[in-house]
Amino acid sequence: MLDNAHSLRAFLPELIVAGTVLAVLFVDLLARRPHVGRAAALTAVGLVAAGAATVMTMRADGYGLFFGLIARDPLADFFKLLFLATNLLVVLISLRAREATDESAAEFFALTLTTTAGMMLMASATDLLTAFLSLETVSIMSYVLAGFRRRSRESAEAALKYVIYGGVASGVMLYGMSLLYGLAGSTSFTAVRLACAHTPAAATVLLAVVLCLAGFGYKIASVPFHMWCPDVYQGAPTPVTAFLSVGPKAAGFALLVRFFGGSLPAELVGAPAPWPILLGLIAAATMTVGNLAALAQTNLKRLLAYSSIAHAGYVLLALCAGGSDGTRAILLYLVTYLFMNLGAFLVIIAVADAGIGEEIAEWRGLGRRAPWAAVAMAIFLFSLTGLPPLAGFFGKFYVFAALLARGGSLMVTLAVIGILNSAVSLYFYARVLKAMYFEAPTVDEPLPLARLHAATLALLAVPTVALFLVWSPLQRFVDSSLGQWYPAEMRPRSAQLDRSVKRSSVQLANTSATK
Amino acid sequence: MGWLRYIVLLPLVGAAINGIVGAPLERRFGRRVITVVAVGVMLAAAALAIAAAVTLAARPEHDRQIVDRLFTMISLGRVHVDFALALDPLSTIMILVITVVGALIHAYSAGYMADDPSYWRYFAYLNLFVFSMLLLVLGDSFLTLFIGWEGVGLCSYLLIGFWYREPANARAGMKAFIVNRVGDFGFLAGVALLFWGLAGSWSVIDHRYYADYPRLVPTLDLRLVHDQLAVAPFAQAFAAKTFLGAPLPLVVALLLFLGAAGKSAQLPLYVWLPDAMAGPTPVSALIHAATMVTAGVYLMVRLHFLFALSPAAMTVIATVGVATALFGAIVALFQYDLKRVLAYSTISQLGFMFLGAATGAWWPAMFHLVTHACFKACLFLGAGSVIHGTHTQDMREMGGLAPLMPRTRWSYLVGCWAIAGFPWAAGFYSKDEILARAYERSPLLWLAGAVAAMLTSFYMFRSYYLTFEGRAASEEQRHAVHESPRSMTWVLLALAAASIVVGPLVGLPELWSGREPLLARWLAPVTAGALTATPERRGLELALMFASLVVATVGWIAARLLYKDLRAREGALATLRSRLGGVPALVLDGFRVDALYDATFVRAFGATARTAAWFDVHVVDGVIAALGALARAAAFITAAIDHYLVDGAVNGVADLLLGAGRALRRVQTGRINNYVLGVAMGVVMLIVLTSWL
Amino acid sequence: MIIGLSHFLVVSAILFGLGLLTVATRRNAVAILMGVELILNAAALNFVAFSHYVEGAVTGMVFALFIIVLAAAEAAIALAIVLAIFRHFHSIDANDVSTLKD
Amino acid sequence: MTRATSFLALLLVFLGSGTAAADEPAVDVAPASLSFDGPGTRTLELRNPGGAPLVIDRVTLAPDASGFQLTDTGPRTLQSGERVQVAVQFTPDARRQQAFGGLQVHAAGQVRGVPLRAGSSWLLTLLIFFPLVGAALILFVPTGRHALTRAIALATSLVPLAASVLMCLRFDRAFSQATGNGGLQFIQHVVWIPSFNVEYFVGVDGLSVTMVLLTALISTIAVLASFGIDKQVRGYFALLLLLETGMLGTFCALDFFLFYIFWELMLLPMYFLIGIWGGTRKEYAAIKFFLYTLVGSVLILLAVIALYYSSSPTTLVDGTPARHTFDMVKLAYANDWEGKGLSLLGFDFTKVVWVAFFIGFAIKIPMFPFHTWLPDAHVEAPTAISVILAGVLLKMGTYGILRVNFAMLPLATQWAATTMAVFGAINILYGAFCAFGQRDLKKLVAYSSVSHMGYCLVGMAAFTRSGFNGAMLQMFNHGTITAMLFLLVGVLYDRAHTREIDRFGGMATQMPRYAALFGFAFMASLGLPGLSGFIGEVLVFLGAFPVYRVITLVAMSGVIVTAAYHLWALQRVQLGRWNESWRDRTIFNDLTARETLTLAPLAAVVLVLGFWPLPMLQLVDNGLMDLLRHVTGLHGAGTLAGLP
Repeated sequence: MLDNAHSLRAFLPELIVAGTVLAVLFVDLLARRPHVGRAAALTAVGLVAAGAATVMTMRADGYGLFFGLIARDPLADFFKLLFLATNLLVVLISLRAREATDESAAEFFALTLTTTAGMMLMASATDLLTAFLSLETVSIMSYVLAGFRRRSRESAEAALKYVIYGGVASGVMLYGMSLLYGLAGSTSFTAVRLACAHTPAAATVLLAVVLCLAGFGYKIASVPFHMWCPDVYQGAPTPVTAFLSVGPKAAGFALLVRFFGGSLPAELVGAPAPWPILLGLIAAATMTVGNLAALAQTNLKRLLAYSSIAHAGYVLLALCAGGSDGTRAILLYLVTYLFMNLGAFLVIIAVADAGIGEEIAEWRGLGRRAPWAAVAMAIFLFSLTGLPPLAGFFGKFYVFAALLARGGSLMVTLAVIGILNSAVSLYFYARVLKAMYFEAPTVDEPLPLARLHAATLALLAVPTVALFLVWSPLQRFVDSSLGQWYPAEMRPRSAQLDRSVKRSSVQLANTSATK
Repeated sequence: MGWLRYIVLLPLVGAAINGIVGAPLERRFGRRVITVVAVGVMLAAAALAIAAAVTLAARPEHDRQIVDRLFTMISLGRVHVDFALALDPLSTIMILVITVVGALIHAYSAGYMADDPSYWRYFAYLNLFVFSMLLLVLGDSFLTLFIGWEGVGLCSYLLIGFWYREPANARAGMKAFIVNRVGDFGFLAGVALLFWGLAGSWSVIDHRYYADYPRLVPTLDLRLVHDQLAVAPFAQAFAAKTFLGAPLPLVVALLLFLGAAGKSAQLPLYVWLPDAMAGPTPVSALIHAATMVTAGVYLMVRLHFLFALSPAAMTVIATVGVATALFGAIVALFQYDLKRVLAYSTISQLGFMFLGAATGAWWPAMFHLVTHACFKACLFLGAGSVIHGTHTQDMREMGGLAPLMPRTRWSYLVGCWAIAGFPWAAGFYSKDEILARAYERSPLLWLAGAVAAMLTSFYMFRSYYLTFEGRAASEEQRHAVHESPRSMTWVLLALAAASIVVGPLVGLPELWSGREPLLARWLAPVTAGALTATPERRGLELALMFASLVVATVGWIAARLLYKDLRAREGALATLRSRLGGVPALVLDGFRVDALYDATFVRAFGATARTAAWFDVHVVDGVIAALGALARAAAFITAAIDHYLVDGAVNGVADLLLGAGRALRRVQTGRINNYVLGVAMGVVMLIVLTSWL
Repeated sequence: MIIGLSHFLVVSAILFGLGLLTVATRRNAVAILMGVELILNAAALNFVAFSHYVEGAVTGMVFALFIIVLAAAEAAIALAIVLAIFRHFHSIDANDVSTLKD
Repeated sequence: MTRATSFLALLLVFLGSGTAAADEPAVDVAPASLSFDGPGTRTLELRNPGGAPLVIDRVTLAPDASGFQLTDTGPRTLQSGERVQVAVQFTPDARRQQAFGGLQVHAAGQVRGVPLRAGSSWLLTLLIFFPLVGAALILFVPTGRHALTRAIALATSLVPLAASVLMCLRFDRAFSQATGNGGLQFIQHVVWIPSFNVEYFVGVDGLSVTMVLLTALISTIAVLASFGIDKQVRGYFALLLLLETGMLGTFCALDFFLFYIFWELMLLPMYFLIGIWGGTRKEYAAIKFFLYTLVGSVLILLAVIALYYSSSPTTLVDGTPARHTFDMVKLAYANDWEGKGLSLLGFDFTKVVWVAFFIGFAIKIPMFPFHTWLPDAHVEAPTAISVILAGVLLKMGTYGILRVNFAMLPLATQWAATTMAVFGAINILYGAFCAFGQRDLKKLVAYSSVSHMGYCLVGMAAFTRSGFNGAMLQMFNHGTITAMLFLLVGVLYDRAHTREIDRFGGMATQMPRYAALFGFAFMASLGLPGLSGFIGEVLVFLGAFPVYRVITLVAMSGVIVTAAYHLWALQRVQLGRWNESWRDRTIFNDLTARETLTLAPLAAVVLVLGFWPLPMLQLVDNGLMDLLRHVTGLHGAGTLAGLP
């Protein structure tokens, strides 16, 4: 637990990002004509520098900063790298996206950078206060980003809905946090964990947790806090939607992992904690609503919005399974989700750049007009469905593996619901493919695809297809990231110890499952 | 003994040559090449068959066995099947009949089909048929036998529907194949049941006692099954087993008989044979008279030891046999189509053979099979040459052909003579032996048989008189018709001669020759075990022989009186009957004798014949047609169920999901207040559900 | 009757309820924002109360300060967005602003 | 610092150069793996790269490393930089050409695995992945050069055919489980994802050897039959070759993860092949096919994971210990599932997993309630794809049941045997009656496939030697016969552009050679003895009769209905008078050379196997006998004495 002065050295990555924000804004003020390329380059440099800083100062064991407000541990580092990568890709995506960068590119990049800083904080929060602050930073930045297109009504409407919904949700979360603070007398996660374990008022704990969940649920757009998602995703500029669907969602999950892993005890006084059931309910609802609503969509961005809700459901499954298996599944799933989701949105941007709208009907015959874009879209969509050998399959495989490893009838029923949902999801992804490949185009002349878009598409499509070649180093890195957070389970893998731990956690899960 | 296979392979080679390169050959070198190949192959096969018979005869009685193993088809521990050919006295007779009669019929068809466009295709099918029939007869295991068995079914389908442009012919072919398939279902079920029974019984008796027995394993090999069932305790064990309550041998025997009935057109699976007349006449001669239809009888004689195990089955088969004989004869009475008369006659004669086999008279059944092959082939070919000349099959349009086609007439007459059972002709001896055996079994059987015999001679001579005697139906027919070419008629004469000579040569009864008939001695080793005790009652035999002679003559005289010069009276009778219905008609009708006949004998005959014919067309055929229609209806219903019910259910689930999707869409009203309300409701719902679960 | 912790909790609960009510019922965008502020203040009140009665230290109060700061920031952004809405829809009535729906 | 290096390792690997991340202080082993061509000894060098002295507890062979011997195993401490030699000796036993094993170096609390390989064969890997090479090549062909694309596709598909024929010739018929390697030959066994115990494990035994040959043969013929495709030719052939890889991979894969990936890999190309090049309702048929099979395969995925997590700990092929395993051979023969007494969702674990697998595979067969996708998929798919769909994909279902349900869960299989037989009989009769009532010729053939696959189910459910062999033979024979049927329907469709049976009539007059082959194929399909269709059926009857007498009788009665609908169709298409409505509009030329080339090999195979099925039986018999002994013998369910 370092004091403020010493913490600064470990806080370097966040500082670099903040510095870049200022630099981008400052350079934009000085320059006579706004030059997108220069702002983007500066942002990219800042991001890479932050990444390098994170890697340099990486340590196997985790330690608290600023008197325990945030923690610098492998889990946080993993998420930081994920966010920096996401931001870098969004910068690449929005270079040619006229709707985002034609008027004020610098502000756009500055806003994304600030959001990334907020997300990095979210991932390392070990205190209710930092959780709230970082969540709010990310939310406020995304409100502005959502409304970035000045001249479009939808963007303004999206921003309004987002700001109101976000405000209410974070207000409710805050109220929940205040109750937790009341119970624990301190805002740090570990204190809350101890207090909840011993307080007899199990009902208030449940109420407080559900209220907090309103805030986290809104961030990852899980049912019942998802109502804002389709409208905002449709209204906001596509690069922003892409960023929202990956960045803040992953940050939300980071916070949830910390909150459910770190701050909530597995055992309440007397009865076992109802968290698996709570999360199970939310997960099942999110998947089912996300998939079913997507079946009837005709607008592509709205369809991908519901698809991202459904994917939040799958990750929630892993959270529900908990333990090292569950968290490993979450981390791996988010990596694969990053590539395929950004890829899908990029195709929309690239095609919009060439004049095609967002309605599925307008995409008819794309297979012939823009073969490479269509092939890329096919790869991303099949990966989102979870078909091997694409990356999405591996993500889902680990989620279901985590569930079945935990065992217990609740987990297995959730696995069955999840597996059937991923089968149903094929239908609406295939509708896009049907339009692209099986239906004849209205006007049959080839579609120009910007070389930058093509390059970025390749950059995203290759990992989606070939991730399994590189899978064991990735998984080894993820396992090492879990080391600090779940010390008991992740000691170096000797068979005997693992089995004993496994047995104990299974008992634990079984008792809690068979409530 | 590797040369046995060539008897079988020669027709296959012939079929292959004609089948594959037949058309170009015919175009370049003309039809002679096709005939040379087809008939040549048959002659070679006949020569080899005779050679085989001779070598077999030269061997001592107990060792009359030539086995030729080509290759192993299946070897899965117990299920070991070799593609092997085995020659023993029984199959020698069959291959002689097939190859010799077959060769003659091939020669005949060369003339008969001379002007047919797809000449090569006909001979390819014919050769293929002979190959399959030989395989059936020589096959050593149930499987090889079954390959031949279905092969002949296929060839009869192809040949019946030879002139497939005419849909009726094609439908007749299909009907034949499907009815055969019903029989084959019986055959397969019988074999499977036998195989299971054998396996079961082996595990029952203790092997120590029979340790030295060669191959103590259930087998599909015919001769091995025979050797195993010869072991008394094993046979009892086998007989003791039951299947769904019924004793196993009975069920196996009846199932195998169902197969035989399908192939040999016994009740109730006979319906395809009359329609099979749609094919060319030589085909009917070869397939539906001489060889294929006798396969059922061959099967029964081959497995006599199995049928002998269940007396109940034997009685059932006997009754079915005699019933078919009677039924065939009755229906044949009133047919006007020459070939259908012969078809029903075949069904009836086959009834006789099954009667013989079922009463334990194995060698008489084979004897009748051989004689029947000769005279029925002769009759069919005679009919063929008549049709070839008059271009019609309806007897009413014939008459007085005797002077115009002398050679056909005499051969046809000899054929009728033989089938009716007059002395010195083949039919008399074989039929008489069967009736004698039947009498021993039960007089009732003999009586039915005798009546059938009488009807046989009646309808045969009726067909003779209608076609050959009396005045010619029309003037221009008198001039147009001329005798068939010599290439066809010498075959007729040969067959006529055979149907006279074969009888006494092979089966002269002991009564006259003092020695056991040649065929009995020849078949003794094969059927040694079966019950063929023939009590020495010389008096009874003579009486029975005289009775069958009387029966034959009565039938002949009746036919002669009625149909000798029918033309003269036919017209008068018809007009009278049509104009007057009441009593004065009797007075006017001066021909008291005819009227008497007409009133009693003929009308009674006519009525039964007509009802039988009607019954046959509407009821039995109707039932089969109904079955077909029922099957198609069932198929249509199942297809509908499949489309609407099963597929519908699945699509129902899909629509349900899509509906839920649309419903969820409407929840997104777009108004912020609803969304925020969602947050509050969500929190409440979560708390309630979590604490409730 | 001395003012105890429960009184504060009751007041903040009422405030929280009212905030939710205003947000759910009012049609005017600015009014909804006021509702949001109400909810935030309820939470801040809770924090201050707990800080005094339960912990005796200042963490709760610091938390309340941060809440006030962020409420201000959020209000600024929200009003700017409402301004933009007015420019496009010429009305700030929540029901008019509902073009994006299914 | 080590976490940083592992991230850098990931980054490097990500950018293309792969290095194994090194953990804390560990022993350094050179070379990384030992492979032997024949008998002999190889030495392994252990080095201590770290600063501190390293204690090596012991160096042992992994438990199931057969055929390898290790001389020196005593504990010793290595000073920093010191190196020591370990000699490993390999003496192959008589029959086994291949031996796999692992060396375990127990040092500093960690176990380091060193794979030992002898005679691992590259044949299967070449066979499976060569079509991918072709597919890649095709993508670079300039547009419009259709002839070149077709040539490449044909050449590419000939290589797996040649390889599979070579494999069948060199397949050791007497090789069974007793002789080692779990009865598998041509094995390639390498660790793929160590952290999740996933291995690249391909091999062939009695069950799959004929299926690989069938797939290679049918694929080549399908490529040949697709020369008529003129729309987006490159995409078509690339997808077709990708499909071939998926099929070959599924039959050869022996690691469940790998098996599942190949199993799903087939769905993608099939969806596009039906969807883009299909008939009028192609979208509906494509998505219906995809959804049906996907629901089935996700059930299989759940069952696979459930099996994985309850499998007992073993070692990977390179000796590293593994808590669970995906290795199908170990799951089948090294795990006593019934003994574990687990429960899932309240029911007996083995039964739930068995049913999940069975439904997944039954959809593929297709079995009665799950079959409605087949007619639509066939009617809308282009001819060549129908050939592959019926020729090979249907066999995946039965193969999966044999390889997974039967091998891994014997007691559950015995529990469900009767139901399987009943469904088999239903399939036979229901399929036959449906076929009888069809007006579309292709749908008729599709339903005939449903009926014929019913025989496989009955044969398998009988647990007798001839029942199993009959089912296996029926799978191969049905593959070749339906391929011919669909090609023939395709020939008719190319000329008449309709499949309505009533529109045809008297085709034999117009196309005699076509009629001859059409008759031949229909006779083979209705099970005429002397042609291969019959052998499978009669073996199933002989095998199944002693066990399920009534069900087999019902199945046998199917023979009549089968004959009826075949002849009825033959009659309405080929025989009778020539349908005048075609008089002026279409010319029906007889079979072209290419069409005859696709049909002739199949006809030859059908004829030869009809009279001489011994070679096929010898290929499969040993593998099936092992499976039979495993299914019936293991738990004393009473060896079904006295039965064929």
